[in-house]
Amino acid sequence: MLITIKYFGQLTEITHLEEEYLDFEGTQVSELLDTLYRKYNTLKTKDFQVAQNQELVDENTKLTGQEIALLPPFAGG
Amino acid sequence: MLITIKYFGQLTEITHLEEEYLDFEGTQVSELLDTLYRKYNTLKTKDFQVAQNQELVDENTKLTGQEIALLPPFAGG
Amino acid sequence: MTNKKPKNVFKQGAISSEFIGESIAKHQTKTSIGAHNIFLGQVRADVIDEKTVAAIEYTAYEDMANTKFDEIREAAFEKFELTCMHIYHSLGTVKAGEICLFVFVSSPRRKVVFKALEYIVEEIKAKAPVFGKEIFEDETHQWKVNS
Amino acid sequence: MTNKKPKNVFKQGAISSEFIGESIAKHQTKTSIGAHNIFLGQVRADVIDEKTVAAIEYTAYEDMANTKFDEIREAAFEKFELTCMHIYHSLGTVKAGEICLFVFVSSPRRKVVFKALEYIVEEIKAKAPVFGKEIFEDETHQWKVNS
Repeated sequence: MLITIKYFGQLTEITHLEEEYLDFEGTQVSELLDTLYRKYNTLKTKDFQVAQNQELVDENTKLTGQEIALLPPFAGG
Repeated sequence: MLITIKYFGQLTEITHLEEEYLDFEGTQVSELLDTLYRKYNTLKTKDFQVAQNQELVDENTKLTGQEIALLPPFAGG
Repeated sequence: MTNKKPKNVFKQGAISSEFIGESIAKHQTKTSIGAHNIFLGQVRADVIDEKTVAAIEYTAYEDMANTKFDEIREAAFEKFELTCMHIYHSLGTVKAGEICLFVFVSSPRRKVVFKALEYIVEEIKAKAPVFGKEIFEDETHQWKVNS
Repeated sequence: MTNKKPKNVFKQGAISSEFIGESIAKHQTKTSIGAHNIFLGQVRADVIDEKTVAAIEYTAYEDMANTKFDEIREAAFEKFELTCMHIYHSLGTVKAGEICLFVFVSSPRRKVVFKALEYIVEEIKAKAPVFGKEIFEDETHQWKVNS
């Protein structure tokens, strides 16, 4: 499954990119996160939520999504 | 005691003036009102509050005031 | 009642959108402010017995009203952590669709501005001796009462 | 999520006081409105460890944010009797003292506008994926978190 992964705010200071594509075989959001934690050392220490196709999901959610976004704390307004 | 009496809003449609002076011997607000009710027939049927020197008072208040105002319901804003 | 002369809250005629915009612009030098909340009262073209309100003609017991506005302002500053507060009310004719009341509060943080603004507007409605004559399109009128 | 593309809430840079004034002016033809309530978020020159915030640089997950703003708008129209509602949020750099959020609600009657506006602002703070980088005067930065 080809997944687009988007990073926002302070997370981009860890990933040094805002978007990447990953051909991923796992079935759960948590598996994808494990892969990303291996790729980006300090990512695990950061506070963020995950959105799948623009809806917030928890780690145990099934991966269905073409688009996964890692969202640090909101600061609108 | 020389009292200035001020009328506002719809009350001016009864009194046909906004201000008048009265040399008055009574001691209570209620006595002054009785005098005004005799002068203006329909005044008694109207809803209003009385301010003495710009503070709302009730009918039993002692007249101390140089300035009495008859205030119909407020409609600010 | 204090001895100092209270600020005059009244403006002749409607309060223009340009005036409101300029008031907002003036606060951009106050960089401790994080949140503004603005209330605007607008004259409604209410239809009553098939007649439409074209304008409201405002009058006031001006001295007492300015004193009351001052008391409301002082009480709000005591109750709420506000950086600044402005109140303007129209006198004279304000047409339907035009603005007759402009209340503006500012604070470092947002939570307080909502409570402060509602408090001030309700106090004005209840305590300021301001009177409104609703003029219909056929030039008859009735007297407005706050609800 | 509906299929219709949500309205774009974002504007590049600060929201100007002229824009706000013009928005107010546009409502003067809507003569069923009796009360407007406006919230403005302004960037604070906070001092943190002796360094002063000079600006906030806003980024957002724009598609998701616009969808969320749309859901917030729909929910507010269901909860409250509103005539109209407008939301604008800045993207990019907004200097201290400038406005980054403009929420505007209007209703025939005043009581509802206070509740509606507070509801909408709190929902935006909690649900819109918008991120803010506080830039200090010495060009270092920290990431803002809503409280």
